[in-house]
Amino acid sequence: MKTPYSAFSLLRGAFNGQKHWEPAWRDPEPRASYDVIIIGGGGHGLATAYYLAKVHGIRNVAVLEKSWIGGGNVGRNTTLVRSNYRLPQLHNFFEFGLKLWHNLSDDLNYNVMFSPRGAMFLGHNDGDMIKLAERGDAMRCDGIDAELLTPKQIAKIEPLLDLSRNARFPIDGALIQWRAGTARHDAVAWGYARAADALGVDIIQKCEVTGFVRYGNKITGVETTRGRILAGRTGICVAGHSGHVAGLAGLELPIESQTLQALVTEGVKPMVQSVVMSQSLHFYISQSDKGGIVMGGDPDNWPSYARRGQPTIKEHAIAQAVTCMPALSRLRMLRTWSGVTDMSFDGAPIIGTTPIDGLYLNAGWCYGGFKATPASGWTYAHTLATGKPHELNAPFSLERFMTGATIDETAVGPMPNHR
Amino acid sequence: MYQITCPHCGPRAQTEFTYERTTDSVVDPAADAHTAMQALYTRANPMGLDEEIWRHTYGCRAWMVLTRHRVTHVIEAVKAIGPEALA
Amino acid sequence: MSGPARAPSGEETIPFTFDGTTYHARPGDTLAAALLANGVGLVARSFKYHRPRGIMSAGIEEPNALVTVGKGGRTEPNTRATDVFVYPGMVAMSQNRWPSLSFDIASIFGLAAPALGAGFYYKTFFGPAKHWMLYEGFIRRAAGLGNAPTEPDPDNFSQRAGFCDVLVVGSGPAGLKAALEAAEAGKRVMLVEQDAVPGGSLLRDPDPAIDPAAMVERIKALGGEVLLRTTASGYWDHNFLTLTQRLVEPGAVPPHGFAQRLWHVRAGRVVLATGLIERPVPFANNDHPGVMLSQAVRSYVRRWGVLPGKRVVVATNNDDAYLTAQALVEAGAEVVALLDARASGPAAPAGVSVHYDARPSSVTGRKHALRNVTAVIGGSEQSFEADLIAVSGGFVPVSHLHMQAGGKLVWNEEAQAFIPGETPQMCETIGSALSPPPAPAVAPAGKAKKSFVDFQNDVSLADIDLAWQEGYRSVEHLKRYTTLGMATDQGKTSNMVALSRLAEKQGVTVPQAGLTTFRPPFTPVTMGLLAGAGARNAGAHVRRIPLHVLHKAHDPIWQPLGYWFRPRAYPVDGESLAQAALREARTVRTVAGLSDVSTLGKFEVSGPDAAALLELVCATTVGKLAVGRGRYTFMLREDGFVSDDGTVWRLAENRYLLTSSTGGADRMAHHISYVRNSLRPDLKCSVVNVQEHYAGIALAGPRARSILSALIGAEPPRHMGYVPGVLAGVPVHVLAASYSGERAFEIHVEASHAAAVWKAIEAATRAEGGAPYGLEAMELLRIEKGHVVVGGEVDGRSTPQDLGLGGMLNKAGGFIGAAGLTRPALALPDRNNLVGLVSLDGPIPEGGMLIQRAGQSPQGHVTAAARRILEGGAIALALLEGGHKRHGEEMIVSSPTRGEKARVRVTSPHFYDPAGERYRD
Amino acid sequence: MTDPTSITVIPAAPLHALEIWANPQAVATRVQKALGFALPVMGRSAANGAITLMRFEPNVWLAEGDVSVLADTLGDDGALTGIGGGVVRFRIAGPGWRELLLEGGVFDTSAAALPAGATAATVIDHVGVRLHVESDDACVVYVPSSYAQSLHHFWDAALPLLGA
Repeated sequence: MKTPYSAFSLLRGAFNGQKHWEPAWRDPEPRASYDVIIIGGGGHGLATAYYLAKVHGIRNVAVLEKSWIGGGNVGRNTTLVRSNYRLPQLHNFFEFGLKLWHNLSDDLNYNVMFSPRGAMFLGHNDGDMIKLAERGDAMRCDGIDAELLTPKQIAKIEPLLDLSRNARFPIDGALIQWRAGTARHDAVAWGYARAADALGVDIIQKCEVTGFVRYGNKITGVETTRGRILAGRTGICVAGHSGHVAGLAGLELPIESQTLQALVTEGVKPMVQSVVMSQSLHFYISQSDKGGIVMGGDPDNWPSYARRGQPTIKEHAIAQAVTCMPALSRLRMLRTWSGVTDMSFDGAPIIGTTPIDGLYLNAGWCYGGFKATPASGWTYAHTLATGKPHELNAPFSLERFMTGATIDETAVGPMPNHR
Repeated sequence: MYQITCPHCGPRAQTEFTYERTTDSVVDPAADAHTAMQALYTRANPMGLDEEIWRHTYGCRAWMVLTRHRVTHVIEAVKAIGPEALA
Repeated sequence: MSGPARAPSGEETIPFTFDGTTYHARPGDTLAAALLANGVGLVARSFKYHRPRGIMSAGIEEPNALVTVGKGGRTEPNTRATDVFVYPGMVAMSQNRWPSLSFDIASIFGLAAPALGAGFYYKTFFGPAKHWMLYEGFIRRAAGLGNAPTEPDPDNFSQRAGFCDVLVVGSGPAGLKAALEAAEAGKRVMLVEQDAVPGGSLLRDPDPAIDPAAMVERIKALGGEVLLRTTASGYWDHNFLTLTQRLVEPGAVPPHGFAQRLWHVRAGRVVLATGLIERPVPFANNDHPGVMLSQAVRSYVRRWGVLPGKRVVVATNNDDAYLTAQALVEAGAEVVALLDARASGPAAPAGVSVHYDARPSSVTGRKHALRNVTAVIGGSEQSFEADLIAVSGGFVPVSHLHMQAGGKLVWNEEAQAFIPGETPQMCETIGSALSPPPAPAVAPAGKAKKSFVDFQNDVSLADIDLAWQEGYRSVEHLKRYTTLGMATDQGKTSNMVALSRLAEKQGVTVPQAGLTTFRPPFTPVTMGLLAGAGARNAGAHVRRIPLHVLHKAHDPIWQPLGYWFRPRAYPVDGESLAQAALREARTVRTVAGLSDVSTLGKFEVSGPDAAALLELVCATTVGKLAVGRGRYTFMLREDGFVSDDGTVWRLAENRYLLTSSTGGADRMAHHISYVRNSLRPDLKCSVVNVQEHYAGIALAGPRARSILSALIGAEPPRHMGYVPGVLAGVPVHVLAASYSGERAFEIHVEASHAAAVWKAIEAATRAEGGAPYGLEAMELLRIEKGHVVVGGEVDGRSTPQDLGLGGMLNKAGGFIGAAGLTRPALALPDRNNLVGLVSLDGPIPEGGMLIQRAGQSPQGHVTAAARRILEGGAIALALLEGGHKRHGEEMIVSSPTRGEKARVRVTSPHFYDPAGERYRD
Repeated sequence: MTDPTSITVIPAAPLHALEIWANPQAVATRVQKALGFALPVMGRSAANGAITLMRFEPNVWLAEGDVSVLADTLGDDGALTGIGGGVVRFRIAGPGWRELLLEGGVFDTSAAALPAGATAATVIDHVGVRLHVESDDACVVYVPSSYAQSLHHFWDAALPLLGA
């Protein structure tokens, strides 16, 4: 057993130079076969492995990661966690996840620093406010917390927002979800990895899948840069690169890969308490524990796998944020990063079976994958363990696009670049 | 920010352009329903070259097809596709 | 250091303050130079342990000396003292300390350091998330550096496009030469330099054969652009670079109102002459004030005439530091020892004792300077009394822009450094960045725990070792686990030191251990600068309607609609919005009203194939319209859902006018262009967006016909008819279409002539007892009539059948969206259908959920709520599961967020004149 | 001191979009006959005393002035559509006009890229605009009416910056 993490153990380390800590996860050689192979050592893949082992008792599991774990979108996002969606399929799914978030640190014995500091959508006119009320009412009727705020109430939480009436986009109110917040993104990947590893899951880094082993219409394993590995069931879990990996199995998906950029400023003393998002403007900001203002905006809405964004897209998001919070003006952008996102054709994820036996798909997270990590892992583990979707991910099937049962939160239709 | 060589205006900043979709997702209005939905809801989405429809929206407003690499962002070819291309 | 570190020259004419004390600087001083000159060695506190920190470098790589500069809305926290030039009245403050810089309570964190190693926070603070938030509150207050300003920024920021054949980054000897050669070859040249004066390394090591100022003049004379105080901070695709230019120093008041400029430059070729950054040396307490980089010491001595120490130890693994020893000696300092880690070195300055195989192992210090340096020489320790140690651990080429451009790095074993290699862009690196001086790897001699690598984030060699021990072995894991390289200097001085340690741990070479990537920006960039003019308007200009001034005279309540602002209501006599809207709507129902509908999408489609194009875009028939007739129409997306609606009119044999919603106008323009040019380039037609060409005025009400008849001197068209006419002497299109449910007309007129037409109609309408009405009244009218609106009932998730429009679909098909509409889920009986709601008690909360009983998951929602205009009583439009078949059912509208509720009966959505008798002929 | 750079709103003039969808050669010949000058190529303008044609699009010319002579030249091969009500024309004149148009822009306004007689459509501070270089000393900018006032403010604020 690994040394459990605790304050006591840390103190003990103060006297031994912290020499008693083992590696957080092993570095095993791949075996010839597993019950389940998960392609992709990101947050979702590691969470899936953890819940397979913990909930379903399936421990003969490998997570194959082409590079280093947590290096994909779980390590390059803006760390927001919330369940404040309008459509029931989405808010029910994310709410299930939010409940898992609230105890995740204890469950994993790894502090993922989930901090329910509240996430608010600003409304800038009466029309926005009605839409926010509609969203909040839909959530509340389904038992999810949501509260409308007046500008005065907003001022108490975020005094640096421009709440003047003559602002270009005056702030008329907000819908806040108090139980939403932020978490430490890397810790989520590492915490799941450490916990899954402790349950016997093999986490195999620097192992890139280059093809599938196929018998008729069944996938029975994968070809990798470290050799052939067979599996009873194989789950793709590589959001951002789903089109590419599914393509190796001959699947074409309702997905286009786009770049989503984010940035953080130099650290300053606390100035933003919650997560602030805007309904009409497209930015979101929060402040990290180190003091940096973390923000993002719209994706670069054309296809790319490059993890390299365009400056003017970022500048536009910054203009929107500075307009709403003028005190950001003299802060400095310190670091930028980009993720490759799976833009699905209704904006909702895909978790479920595929037309190919033995092959499962977890994809299409658009820019909302981080917050979904526990729920995605939980439901995908259920699907991989039982061969059938969990009731929460049943609506998110791959077939829905052809049948028309799309889950279109933003209601702009099939073109991700119009979203 | 890319530099896109518009077939009509020459090299221009990407800001003037909008991306529409890939050529493999063009829905022929005359196609049967199944073919049309297949076109609309699947993309090759390769980690390499693909053909994309762009428009010089804030320039000459014309439409064109870019052959562009999804990783290097190199634009290998641009060709006009509007009525002017039929002339 | 005690007392001033440079002899007064009479030039100390620039007063500035640091932590409230007034000092004087010389022209050309950086804040760091001026502080050192004034004997201020303690400048800052570190991020985590609040350790005392001084000035380590003389450039942008400075990890320690961060201060807050400026006042009010111009306050710039985290400004590097080495990268701000003193100006008269400059106000600088230290940060991240309380109550004062010299006595900082939080420095007790240093005592707890043994328990607070890398990633300690992942291992503790368990319990529910709320508990973590409590601990987190303390951490957040202790973290952060400076304070953000709380006042708005009074200054503007410019953004400007730049174009050149050759962009040279860096004005050291190599950059100057490259820029001048390109300019002489007739190229369009831009030369950028982050310093305030050109010269780069020449400012530290002058070369009598090179005169930077003269070269700059020559480049300018040849038409070149030379930008000082300008940093190439981002290198993007297709040779696009972002440059950040300081028009005034941080915190200073700009004479023209602009503090900085962001250049968006497209360069034919980029020449990177970005030079080297010196590597610090890890040893115990190597973060103390009085530990400085060797070249920085030389810069202060030579460029600024400042002697940062009087008794100096020089520690090096290369030849360059011998020049520092020389400079120190020349300036009158005593070099008590030159510690060379190698077995031999070049000739040392006279009187300086050189120790080979010598490495510093620890220092002790006072607040502003050192006291003592201990070194391991050969196998034994030796101490030196010294107030300064100048260290050089070798050099790191500045390859950030090269890497941002997608370039590769090549390992240079001799210099223990990565050197720019191939690049996919039109870009090359020249100068010293290509040939750093040889500097062998040296094993650190001091205790790992106090040997800092990332100074600002307090990451020591021991932290790197712990991360390794715990399995965070990829360089990215290491970086993220320890926070190494994540501070405001982005690891400029720490990266290579850490990488060497990682390689040593792994037992591999440095290039095998890996390398993290550099992403923009090279140095931090002011957010207001990135926002540019958009800081004031979110990058979204207000769009003005053509009759803005006329409406403004009525002092209406304005309503934003996209970027437009339209009158929402015209209150009189202190009316509220609701009162005004109800009065206006009643006026329309009983007399007549006029309203501005200029923002509607409008397209003129002409040519022999105009109808064919419109029958693709519209889901209704179009081609059957006679000249002078129009019809309601709607458009689908390719997936079969309704995207927009409007009217289409046949103005002439081969000319149509199509209108669409305001909110969807830009989207519709793009869509029609796609259909016409990309899908059907063969069609013989022209589509012109005339949204702004025509102002539109709606005239509605029982008296609308007679009012208009008098104004145009002719019989207005019957319902859904079109006639051209002349009104107030201006040619107009008169369309008979009713949105309100009354007899109504739209008058479209060239926008530049619209004022006369509006005035004439308003006068005639008022004469009849009518009045202008705004969007709110329009909303009341259309809800009562049961007309759908884009963004309301047309929510992007509804089919024509859902909205009761199925009967109007073009039976022949062939329109965009016909295929999508055939999918099974679009025909399910339990889809959300448009219904009306009549309240059985109070007002119906708009946006509220439709449920049958409390605790039930919603079955629908209210899209728009209103009241019967003449009769009173709350009504609403809603989308309800299977709603077409549920008329008569009683339900509850619940809005928990507003604490509102209403009992309602489901009805047809057409509350008013369902047969259309009020406007049909 | 040189003359300052100035920004002036020019009174509205008739503006039409002239689009040709078929038989471009034949139409071009007919138009040339009617106007006395050839249809300008992409990026250029041509004029007589009564009308200026500017080409911003492959199949569409912006016609400024009296288009009555063109009506009979198009037949079923093209059409004229009025658009003048939606456009405000600014004349930016003086030594700094090229520099001013780089503010918030993405297009190279140097004399080499945009000589007298040239036309170009581009974006300035998020607004789609069309440029027509009248002479080395002045450029006319065609701005959508709804954005005209905002862009005017933007330029006014940037004027003191010229040369800085």
